[in-house]
Amino acid sequence: MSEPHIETPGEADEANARPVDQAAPVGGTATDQPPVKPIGDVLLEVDNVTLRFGGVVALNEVSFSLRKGEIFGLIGPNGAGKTTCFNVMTGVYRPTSGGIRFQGQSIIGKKKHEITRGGIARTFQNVRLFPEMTALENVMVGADAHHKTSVIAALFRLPRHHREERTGRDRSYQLLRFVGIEHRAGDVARNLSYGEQRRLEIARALATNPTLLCLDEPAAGFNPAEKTQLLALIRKIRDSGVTVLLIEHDMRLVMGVTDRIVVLEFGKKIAEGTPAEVRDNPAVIAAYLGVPADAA
Amino acid sequence: MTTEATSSPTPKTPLSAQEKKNAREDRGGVRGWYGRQSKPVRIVLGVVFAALAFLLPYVGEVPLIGPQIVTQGIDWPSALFNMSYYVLLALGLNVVVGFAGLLDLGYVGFFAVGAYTVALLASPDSVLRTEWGWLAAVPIGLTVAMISGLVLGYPTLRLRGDYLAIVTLGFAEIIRIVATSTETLRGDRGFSDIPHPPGEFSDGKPIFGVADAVPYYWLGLAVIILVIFGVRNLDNSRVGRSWLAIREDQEAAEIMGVRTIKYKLWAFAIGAFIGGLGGVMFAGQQGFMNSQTFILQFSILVLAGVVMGGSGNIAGAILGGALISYIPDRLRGIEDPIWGTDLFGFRFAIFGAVIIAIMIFRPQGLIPSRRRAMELKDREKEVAPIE
Amino acid sequence: NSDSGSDDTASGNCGYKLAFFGALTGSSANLGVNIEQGFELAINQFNEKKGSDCITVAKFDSQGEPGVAPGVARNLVADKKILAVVGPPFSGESEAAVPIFEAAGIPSVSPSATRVSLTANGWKTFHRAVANDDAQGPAAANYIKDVMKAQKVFVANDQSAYGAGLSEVVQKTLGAAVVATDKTEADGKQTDFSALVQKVVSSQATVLFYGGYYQNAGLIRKALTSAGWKGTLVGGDGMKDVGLAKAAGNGPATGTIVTCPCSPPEKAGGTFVTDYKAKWNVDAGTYSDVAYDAANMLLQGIDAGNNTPEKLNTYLKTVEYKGIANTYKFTDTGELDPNFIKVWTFKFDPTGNQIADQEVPTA
Amino acid sequence: MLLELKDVTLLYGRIQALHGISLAVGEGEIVALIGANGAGKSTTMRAISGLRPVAQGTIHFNGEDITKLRADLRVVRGVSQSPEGRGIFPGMSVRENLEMGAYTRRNRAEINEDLDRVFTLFPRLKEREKQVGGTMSGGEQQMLAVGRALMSRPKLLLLDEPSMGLAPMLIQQIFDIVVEINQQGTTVLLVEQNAQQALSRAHRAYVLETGEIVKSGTGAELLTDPSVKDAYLGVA
Amino acid sequence: MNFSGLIQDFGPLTITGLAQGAIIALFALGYTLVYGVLRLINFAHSEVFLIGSYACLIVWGFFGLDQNSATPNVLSVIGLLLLGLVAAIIFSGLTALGVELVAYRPLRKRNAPPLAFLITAIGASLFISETVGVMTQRNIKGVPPLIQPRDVFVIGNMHVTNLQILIIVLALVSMFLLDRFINRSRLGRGIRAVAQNPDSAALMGVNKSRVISLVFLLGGLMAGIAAVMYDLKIGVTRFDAGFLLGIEAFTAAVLGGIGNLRGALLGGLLLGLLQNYAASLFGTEWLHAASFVLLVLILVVRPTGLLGESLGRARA
Ligand SMILES: Nc1ncnc2c1ncn2[C@@H]1O[C@H](COP(=O)(O)OP(=O)(O)OP(=O)(O)O)[C@@H](O)[C@H]1O
Ligand SMILES: Nc1ncnc2c1ncn2[C@@H]1O[C@H](COP(=O)(O)OP(=O)(O)OP(=O)(O)O)[C@@H](O)[C@H]1O
Ligand SMILES: [Mg+2]
Ligand SMILES: [Mg+2]
Repeated sequence: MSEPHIETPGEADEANARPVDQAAPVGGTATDQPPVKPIGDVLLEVDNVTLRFGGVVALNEVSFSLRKGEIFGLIGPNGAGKTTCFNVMTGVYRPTSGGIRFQGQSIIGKKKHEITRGGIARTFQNVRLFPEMTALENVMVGADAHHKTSVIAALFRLPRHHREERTGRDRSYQLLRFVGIEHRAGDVARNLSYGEQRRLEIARALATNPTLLCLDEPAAGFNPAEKTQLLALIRKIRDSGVTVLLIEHDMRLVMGVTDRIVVLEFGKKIAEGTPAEVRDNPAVIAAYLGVPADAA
Repeated sequence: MTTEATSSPTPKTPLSAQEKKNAREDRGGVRGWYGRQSKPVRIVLGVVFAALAFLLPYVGEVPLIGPQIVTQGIDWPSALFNMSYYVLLALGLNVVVGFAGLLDLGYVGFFAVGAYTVALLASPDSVLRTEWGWLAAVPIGLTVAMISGLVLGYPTLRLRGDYLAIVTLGFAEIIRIVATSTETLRGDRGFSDIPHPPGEFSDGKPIFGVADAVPYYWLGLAVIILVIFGVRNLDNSRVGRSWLAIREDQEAAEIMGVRTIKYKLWAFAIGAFIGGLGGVMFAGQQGFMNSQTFILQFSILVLAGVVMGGSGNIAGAILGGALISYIPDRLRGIEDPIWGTDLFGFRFAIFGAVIIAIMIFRPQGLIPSRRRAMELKDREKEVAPIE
Repeated sequence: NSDSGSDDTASGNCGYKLAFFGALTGSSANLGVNIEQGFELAINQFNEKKGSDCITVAKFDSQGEPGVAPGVARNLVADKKILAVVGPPFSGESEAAVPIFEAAGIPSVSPSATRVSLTANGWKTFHRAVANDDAQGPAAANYIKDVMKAQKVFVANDQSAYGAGLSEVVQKTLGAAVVATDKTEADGKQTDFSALVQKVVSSQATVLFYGGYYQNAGLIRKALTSAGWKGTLVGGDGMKDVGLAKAAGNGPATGTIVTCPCSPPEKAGGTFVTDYKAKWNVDAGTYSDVAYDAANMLLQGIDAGNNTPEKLNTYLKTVEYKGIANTYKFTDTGELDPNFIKVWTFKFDPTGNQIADQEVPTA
Repeated sequence: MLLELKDVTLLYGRIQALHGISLAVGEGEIVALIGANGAGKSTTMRAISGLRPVAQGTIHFNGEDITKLRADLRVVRGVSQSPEGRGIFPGMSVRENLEMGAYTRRNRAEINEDLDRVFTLFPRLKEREKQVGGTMSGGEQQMLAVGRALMSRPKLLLLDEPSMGLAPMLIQQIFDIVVEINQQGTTVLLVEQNAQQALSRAHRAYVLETGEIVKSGTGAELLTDPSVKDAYLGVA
Repeated sequence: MNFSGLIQDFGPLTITGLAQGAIIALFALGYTLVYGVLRLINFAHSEVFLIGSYACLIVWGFFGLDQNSATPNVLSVIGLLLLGLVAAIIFSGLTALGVELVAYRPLRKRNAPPLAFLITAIGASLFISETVGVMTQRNIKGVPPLIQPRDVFVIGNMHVTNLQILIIVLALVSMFLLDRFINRSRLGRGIRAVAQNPDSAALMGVNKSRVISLVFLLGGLMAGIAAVMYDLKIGVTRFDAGFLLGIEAFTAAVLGGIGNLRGALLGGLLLGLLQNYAASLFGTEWLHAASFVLLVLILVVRPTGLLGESLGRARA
């Protein structure tokens, strides 16, 4: 299928080294930032967050913080609360207690679209595209997040509306190219294969111009070779100046790409550290990895 | 992609133009052909089409076909005017249902609000005793209709599809009952002497009189053309995209930065505005109106028109709206072969059967939107025939 | 004389049309059909005398809806052979349609539109062959007060222009005897009247006056009987229809009183009742007789040489026509001359028929 | 052969997902189906279970042509699928979900017997017997889906990515169970992205690519095949 | 507003409200069942009811009974009632199946979008009710007085009649049986499975088409019972009786949580009561408006109705 459009790890390394201006497709912020800056200031702080659904404690006093420019892993057994964590960060759920600060500002109680405009974008564990819209239109919806014109401008076709439509369309196309599915720009999202849909989700999220991109099991259903390509793509996104938060069960991918990892179990944080630290943590092995991970 | 993609500068504008063109050329049939014409050709075709529409009142003069088209038991220009406000309603409802995906079963409510506001401000029967001219009352009528759209929209924002349907239905019924049962709105007694639109011929006769419906039809047509332009512009913009995204997956849309509340309210407001337009025109032509007009079946009929024509498609909505008004009227004066009575008596039974037939043969509507047509084609083949 | 109607010279005043305008289909069709059949019967009888198709019947179905009426009315006035209109039956559609007849100068005679305000529009061609609500209301009230001697009366209406108008007048005339009031929705919009029935029972009224039409009235009568209420239902001409007994059942309907600004057709002698039954195979309904009279009055005018709408309109201004239900003479505004207004009461008998009871004073 | 597909073509609207594939599964085998995203693995499963109609070709099961048979009747014949995305009934309890698996069967005693068997295979399900399916965690739902498929006492069990979205520890468990079921006499057709695991347990395997079978062989053969290694096993 | 009237008549209003509510609830079940499984508003359900309301009258007509007949003896009444019920149930059920066959199945085969189903349902509804309207000339049809209302017991000014008790008991029993059937029986489980995940249900060996037919049939049966009760209570029927009561039934179904059987019962009873109270308090003309106001208020607070959706709860 789309192999020819995906970088091999070697190519990704090349991309790592590309000059600043070529990062532009992904985010406007990228131009005023060095492309590779693994660890920077604190970007997101999750502070003692608890979330209950009736009797279920999905998150139990979870705290961690993300720094600008890193790839951060969030792992844990099924039902540990990882997706819930995303949902809290993107305003889908309001935490029972605790706070979340993004770039120094609390985002508790903010509307979902405000949070997105503020710079957090995400993908979904179960792909949630707009199935009857074309791939390009899907991405343009994301790009619209930063457009100013609205009903009146559109109604009377004001010049600014035209301008924004044009730039939005071009940028969206570039993003499709960036994730490697520009040949499907005109196809309706539902007709894309699973892997293409996952890529499209990433492109759509990137179109909102995020500072922080949250990926929920992006590699689910990918085979090992495809996972390798994904790994390169994630690196490339980070290199363009976007901080990445990653939920993933595939240890090879997680260990290979993340800078730091937090492990959740039953809604509680049980470990935090570099991939190597986490891998050898007995609590993590007992709760999650089982036998020492063979592939890694 | 890889290196080649990142290193080569992206083609800018040609891309979007090409994209659009591709999309147009994908289609077959008349629309495909139309889409392939160059812009000037398309404009000329559009103007010719509009001109033909303006000449419709005289279609009866055309030999052979003409008499087949015109209605018999009802004045043809009046039937055309009726079609024009049905078309307006269909266009407005299409914004709400077709574009934004908000199932509205009580659309007639906005029509009523527009008409009643004009009646209250302009009729001598009104408690307000303002007796404004029609034209002066129109902006107020439209504003009030739009506000009523927001009033309906706001509390229902959290409701999912079918719940919305019953609530909108309820709203329309409440409006009807209030219109029937309150003194101010005069119920069945209604408002008489609502002024007609202004304007005089050179001989001093009013353009919009009681005897001739042609000017009303032309007025309606002009309004329709304006509305088409407006609605089309919205559809081809981020507004239309946002509506579509909301329709497909509201939460995902919101998480992608779409201000769902804002755009849903806009959809209600725009829909209500257009419905109100229909209402003020109705009041201006009618001269008299009471609560009998605003029955629930009216809303349901308009919805059927929109879906039958092709929900989400402007041309479809126009066709559907025109048909629901035209078919019953056309059945007047035709004898049924069995009982020898006027087929008009059976109009709704026939109409029901026609609706079923159309939907079974064209589930996506008579003129579906490109998107829906594709969707159906795909879905159709997917379903297991071995059921 | 079997000359064809198109041969104008032969029969003098043939080759014209009289139009019926009103609901023939839709939920308000009952009254429309009653009127149309009376109208058509008159023309048929006339044609039998004058030649098989001297005067042609033209039917226009307004569905009784003010929203539909103008288009149909415009269609009517486009037919230049139409000399006059019998209709519209309802007040609402009259408001919408008569201005168009007026503009075209075509006279109209409504057998049943009783809204008081209709004659206040300054129309020159509008006539009604029936007394307006102001006449019938006091009569009904007087009957309740003086004949039935009711101390406690419950007044309700269906919010139709007709029903509300009538019950307002009744209520005003009855004054203190009215113990409670209520309103219902119109015919076909409501079937469950439990709450109204409960109110009537609790009010201990012995008479319920209902301003409305026969279907609702029948349902209410039935529910009242089921609830054990022993009082009498009284209503106006809108309830003077066998439909009331069909809805209520003959038993419960028995004794119900309806007023009508008309005389019993049998009083006039003649064969209308049997002719009607013979032609249409149903009993004459509400206002069939008035429509019959209106048509005959117009036919008499045409026969006298009033063969344009203008002439016919002038003829209507002066005519004094004695029909089967009444004697008709119009005031300048098109109202029935007060001297000729008669209000009778009718009583439902155990077979569902309305038997003429007595004439009641209108003031 | 228990199951035989001959030249099966399948369309999604205008998209052709399967281009005339032929494959066979023998009684008592574990057969694996591997391939990239969108290769048509799940589509093949849907064709076999009858969720999607095939455009051309035939499917034979146990000697009978079931190409045109309704999905629910194939269950009666002995084909049972644990679908992609698990497809549990969110509003039913764990037990009710499992009983749905035995929907076509009448013999109460046998059903109870199989219920016990599933509970022994997945003790976790026994613990959560009364819990509503929709509130179970991903892994538990996966167990439920597999257990439910077993409840119809299938001759042929179709498993579509049973390890998807599972934590590493559970993945091991699921594969062990597949082998165990197979040893108890159920034929298994397994779709897996986790090709390493799948191939090492399968008797035979097919490789799908854009709707066509490009390779087949025993599990061990394919494990060592360099092109398979390259494409599906990642960097060795 | 007439508070004293409401308080004075509270007892009688309650019992008549409950009886009316029971009819609405039975009617509402059809909406809820179909919606629960297919996520469709079966607009034509009102005509399923309509046909039932005529069917029993026609059967009683065979015995020469009309609105003017005398009430027969007790045994005949029981026999006639049963016959009427059977006729109504059969014809309502057949109508429901017919609607499914003509208006839904072809669309389902073509996998049409949801709105298309709504519109064919509207078409079917129009067709049936208008055909009945034309055939009956839109006249009312009276019901034989099979049951002369008689007080069974009296509390204060609340007279509880035999008819009211019959209606309420019959509704509760049908409701209970249906609830048992859906929740306990194997077929019932099949229905719920199709509601929650149609594809998975097929994989379990559930015949989807048959389940869908069954659902329509069940809705039809309930509507048939409701129709007989309605005829007996109101005393007449006409071509648009289904439409009028249908809106109320639909409202009740949504009020309780569409897709939820017990919700339909709750919604129906609540609506019946509320309408009576509101009619007493504000005037009978506000009866329908009150039910819609209540609906809006409840949905604003609880967007999925009082009891939420259950048949297809949390369908993925
Ligand atoms: N809306 C909800 N209502 C009730 N419980 C919920 C809800 N959403 C999540 N939960 C529960 O919260 C817990 C955490 O769920 P979450 O989806 O965050 O897990 P996860 O870590 O993402 O697991 P997986 O790896 O399977 O995706 C689970 O036990 C789940 O059942
Ligand atoms: N419902 C559908 N509508 C249209 N096309 C579809 C649909 N489902 C799958 N396809 C297409 O069919 C092809 C095969 O899909 P299938 O789901 O069988 O792949 P798969 O091998 O199971 O992939 P994955 O590993 O992603 O699950 C893909 O190109 C996909 O885009
Ligand atoms: Mg998760
Ligand atoms: Mg798959």
